[in-house]
Amino acid sequence: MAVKALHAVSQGRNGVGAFILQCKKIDLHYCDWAGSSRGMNGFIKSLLPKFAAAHPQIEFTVSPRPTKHPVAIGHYINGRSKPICVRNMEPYEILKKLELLRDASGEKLKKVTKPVRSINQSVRGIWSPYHGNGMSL
Amino acid sequence: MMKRLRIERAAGQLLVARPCGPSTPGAALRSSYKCTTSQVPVRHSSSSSAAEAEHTPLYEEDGTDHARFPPLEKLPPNTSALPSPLPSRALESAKLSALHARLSLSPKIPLQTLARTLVDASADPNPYFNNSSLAFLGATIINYHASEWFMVHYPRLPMEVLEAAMTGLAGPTPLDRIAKAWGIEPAAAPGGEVDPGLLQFSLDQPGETVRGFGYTRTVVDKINKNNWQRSVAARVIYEDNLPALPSTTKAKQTTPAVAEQEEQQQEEQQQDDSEVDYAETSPAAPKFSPTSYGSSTTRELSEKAHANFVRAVVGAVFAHCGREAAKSFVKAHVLSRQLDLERLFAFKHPTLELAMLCAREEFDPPVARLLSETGRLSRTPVFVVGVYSGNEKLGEGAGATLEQARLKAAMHALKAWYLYSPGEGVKVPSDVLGQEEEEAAAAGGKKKGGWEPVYIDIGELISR
Amino acid sequence: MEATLSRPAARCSCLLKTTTPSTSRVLLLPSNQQQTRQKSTRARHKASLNIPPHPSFLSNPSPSSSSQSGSTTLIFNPPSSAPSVFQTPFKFLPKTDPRRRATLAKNLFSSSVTTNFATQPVDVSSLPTIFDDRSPATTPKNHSLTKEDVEEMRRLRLADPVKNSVLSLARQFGCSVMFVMMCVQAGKEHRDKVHVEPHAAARERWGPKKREAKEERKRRMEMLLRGEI
Amino acid sequence: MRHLPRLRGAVSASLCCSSPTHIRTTAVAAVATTSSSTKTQSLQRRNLSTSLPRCDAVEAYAPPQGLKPPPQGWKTAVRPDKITDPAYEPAQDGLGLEEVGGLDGWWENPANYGTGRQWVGYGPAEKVIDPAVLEVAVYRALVEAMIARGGVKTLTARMFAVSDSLLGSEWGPETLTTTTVQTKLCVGSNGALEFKSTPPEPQLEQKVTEEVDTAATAKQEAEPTEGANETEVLEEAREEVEVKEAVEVQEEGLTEGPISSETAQALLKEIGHEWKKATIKDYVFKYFVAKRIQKLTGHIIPDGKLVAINTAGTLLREVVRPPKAKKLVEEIENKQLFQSLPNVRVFPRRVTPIDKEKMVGRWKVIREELERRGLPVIGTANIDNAIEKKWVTGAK
Repeated sequence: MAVKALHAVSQGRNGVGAFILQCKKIDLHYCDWAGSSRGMNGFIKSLLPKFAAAHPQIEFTVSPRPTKHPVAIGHYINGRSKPICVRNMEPYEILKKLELLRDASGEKLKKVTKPVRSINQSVRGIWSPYHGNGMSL
Repeated sequence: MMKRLRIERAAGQLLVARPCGPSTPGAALRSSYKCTTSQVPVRHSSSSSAAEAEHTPLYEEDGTDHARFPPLEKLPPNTSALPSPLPSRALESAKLSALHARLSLSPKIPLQTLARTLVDASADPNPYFNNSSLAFLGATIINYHASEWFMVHYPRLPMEVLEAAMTGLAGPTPLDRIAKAWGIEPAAAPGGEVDPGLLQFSLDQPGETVRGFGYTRTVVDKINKNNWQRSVAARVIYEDNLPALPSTTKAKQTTPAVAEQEEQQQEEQQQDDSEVDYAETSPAAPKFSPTSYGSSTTRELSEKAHANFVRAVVGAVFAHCGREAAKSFVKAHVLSRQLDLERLFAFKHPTLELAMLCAREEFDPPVARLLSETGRLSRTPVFVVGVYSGNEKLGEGAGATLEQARLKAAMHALKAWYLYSPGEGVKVPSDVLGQEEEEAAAAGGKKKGGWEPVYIDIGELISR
Repeated sequence: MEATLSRPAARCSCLLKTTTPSTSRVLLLPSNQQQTRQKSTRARHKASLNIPPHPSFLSNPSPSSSSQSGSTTLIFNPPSSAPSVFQTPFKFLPKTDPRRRATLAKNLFSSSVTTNFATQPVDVSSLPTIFDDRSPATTPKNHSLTKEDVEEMRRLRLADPVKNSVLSLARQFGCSVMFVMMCVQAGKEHRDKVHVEPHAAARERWGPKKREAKEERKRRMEMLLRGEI
Repeated sequence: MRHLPRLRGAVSASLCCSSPTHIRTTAVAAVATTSSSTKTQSLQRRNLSTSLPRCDAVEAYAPPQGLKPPPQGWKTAVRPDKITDPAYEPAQDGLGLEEVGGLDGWWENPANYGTGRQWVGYGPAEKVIDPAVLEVAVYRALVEAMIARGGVKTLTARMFAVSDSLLGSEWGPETLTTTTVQTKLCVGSNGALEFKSTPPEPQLEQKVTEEVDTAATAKQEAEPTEGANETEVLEEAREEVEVKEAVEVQEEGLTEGPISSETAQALLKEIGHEWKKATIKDYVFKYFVAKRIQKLTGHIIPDGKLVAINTAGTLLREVVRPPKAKKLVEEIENKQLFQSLPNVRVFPRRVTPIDKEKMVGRWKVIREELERRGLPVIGTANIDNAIEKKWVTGAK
């Protein structure tokens, strides 16, 4: 056999073909007693049903954590998690935080200087000094 | 590689639960689990979830203080002795429901089926509760679509490269990565009390994988016995048609019949035995021990379980939503991934091979010509060499020596030959599969442009 | 050159290589002699960086169309990059391919082609070839060798492998070296004596540097064939 | 200046149930002296204050019924060398010795506090939640209030005379409820509540009279006789028995709790819905009804809401309202907030690490391994945290 094969694994590109939301789970913890959880309790009662219905792809767990501040923890597909303490926040502030958790990719925060990245080959190829119609200056 | 699918029959066969309910409560249980108490939770397969067992008010005893921490889930006693969660628990799992939505699965696919796809054969050997049959179906569909895509879009790919491309796109490793990208979490140890939304596989036992249905060619035994060498094409025909199946053990293998001439016989055979054949993997697999955690064996088992889950999901989509849905699912999740085919080639004598190619195709013999050069006498020269056949440049390469540049140019020309593609818009056979049926249904309607024969190459170069 | 050396990083690199007399001399330069970009020189630099666009963008459309103002023209400006393997050469296209049928192809692939950096199309045959005596393209061909000829070739080779080398047999029978190598095979002793032993003896004499270089070269060749470099 | 005697008085009052008599008298004496020293000031204050002076209150204090002082007196054991009994053998250690006397468990024993300790609420301790029973209770309260207002002239005087006792009684026997409820109420011409048949049945009149009488007599019997604490020990014991009986009588009345849900539903069919439209305007009437409802069901209607209630229907709605959830989980459960959302899971309690292990199936493995090693599955089995440290350092 003249040609031997090398092995490579295909690379996934989220959004090409199918899009998977990176936030897979959000834990909501509250306390029945403490005042810092008042906004969280209100959020769970008033806003969470609508938010959860709008995001069926996120798993929500609501569990009490007595004598602790309320927390919203986002779990991501890359295995990381992002906890946000929401003590003394109003329900709509907590909604903003949950939207932040939903939109996050789970990666560590870093400055994005080039917002578009691609693994596709450039249409015109990589510039080479030995090709093309050069021009004399 | 392209095996003809006859899935209509297979799907019914695969998804069918047992026709009547389990005869005895213990029959559904794994025999190795000895449940001495009379309160044994009865398992029914997902299709008969209506006849759900009455839960006794007793909860499962798990060594914790139930007075202080009442159990979060009211499980019947001895649930953890079950190899996998009860199908009825699938409806309560938030994880499973979120997964269902994340994959944008049709509501036609019930959560019980999705829960079943998450149970690997190594966790639950009972084929009525594990995903082995669905995984087999899904593997067939994935491999079919991947191979048809490659064969139509790159008709000149050599067999070896095609196999490597298939493995790179639809093999266990890419499928494992797909499963991870779906956010699948594995359960630490499988059992009845585990959340049904977790992937359950065991590191203790390898489990069984469905390798084929029904008929087995007699020649296979001979081949295996004499240990004859086989080409890739022969491997595709005589062994499994899934080059990407993770099992590499050379134990007893049953193979499907694929040859066209055998079809009649095969159909007759399949009507006779609807029983599933299992390939026994080697029983001498290393027993899992805490020290072996994270070893290559466990990683391989994990990869296999993840890949089988993805295949089972495809199988489930096919079984519940049909061919078109399964095709678009495979297209969206498997075929949309990027694989650089250019990097799959490794040559031995590219110049020789190119000369033979030109001789076979009756082109002018290839001539290497220097196109440009710089720094011939310096430490870092660069030569740009083109390979010409007649007046046409076949390939081009730049190298530090003339020899290197010539080899690269020849390799470039060969890759350009092998990676010929008729274009993105070309139809694959499954594209017109549905169309033909539609046209047949609406007889007399205007034709929408049927099947155009695709380009088929005469084959790759064979040299010494 | 001086401008580059005046950069801080370059100065650091110079500090590292203080043993070289030339660079140490650079270090001794008084600071007022180092070029720094000032307002006075800015205009000069700006003027030199102000490069006009590529002539292909400025090329006038054909005179007939130029009379009609606002007509569109096609700018052909091939990428200054190595060609991709996914661009199939015209010859490799199968007969049924619509790209082959396009009339454009005829014009593109005439006897004269445009090579890199060439402003005018050049004749292919004028390009220098890289000679390879093993290549069947350059060796004389005799396709009328009979079975007896092949037998004779084998006999000669076995009789005196030193005198009847592959090259001499190819010249004698008027066929390619490749063909001779495919037909005949010298005895094992000869192979060992001519190819293996002297090479092994030579390898024995290699020092560590040479050995490393040879291994490196072999590795590089493997990488090349895998398309990695 | 006033704070001091008050404080001391309060302290002595709280202590008096447990302090011996002679201590109390000294305390009172001390208070008396203190107050006498500042007599002029207290007199000035007396003119301003409506309450009794503190010293008088302390002197007027009487301990509640059946209150027992803690056992008194200390006995000193005979020294071992002075024991003449030849069979006496001194103990070597305290292990086998029996404990005699002491106040162990005395304070915790409720029998030592008498009836004064037992708090009897105005309404039932647990609120009635069943809506059918609540509706019957409201209806009954309305009927009783109508009777009390003068629906039956002869009864009115008696009703108000023994209104205290009526309010003190609860559901009574079931027949009373049945007969009361069978009195039909309807909306009058002016929209007010009226009896359907203007003179209610004489049966009812008789029945209610009887019940009111029995309730009144029971109340009077239950009232404790004065001067119990001054009698001698034997009398005290006898009275204790009496008090207990009285408490039992009261408790029997209490145990005649609300009617069963089935009976209430059967009664509701007879009642109908017409009465709910009737308007209630009279404040006294509303107040009476509210008190009666509180007595029957334990639901307190605040005054602010009572003012706003104008019809029988709104009154009923105010009473028949599910109790406010104490926990968020209960509220979620009651309102079924996440019933249709399969991707939400609500846990009723804190999710412990063991729960998390159970969800991923690791707990059974952990448990098995712990049991195999003979280690406790939960808890530490009184093993110190730093047992390994002890092993390493060799410390005891």
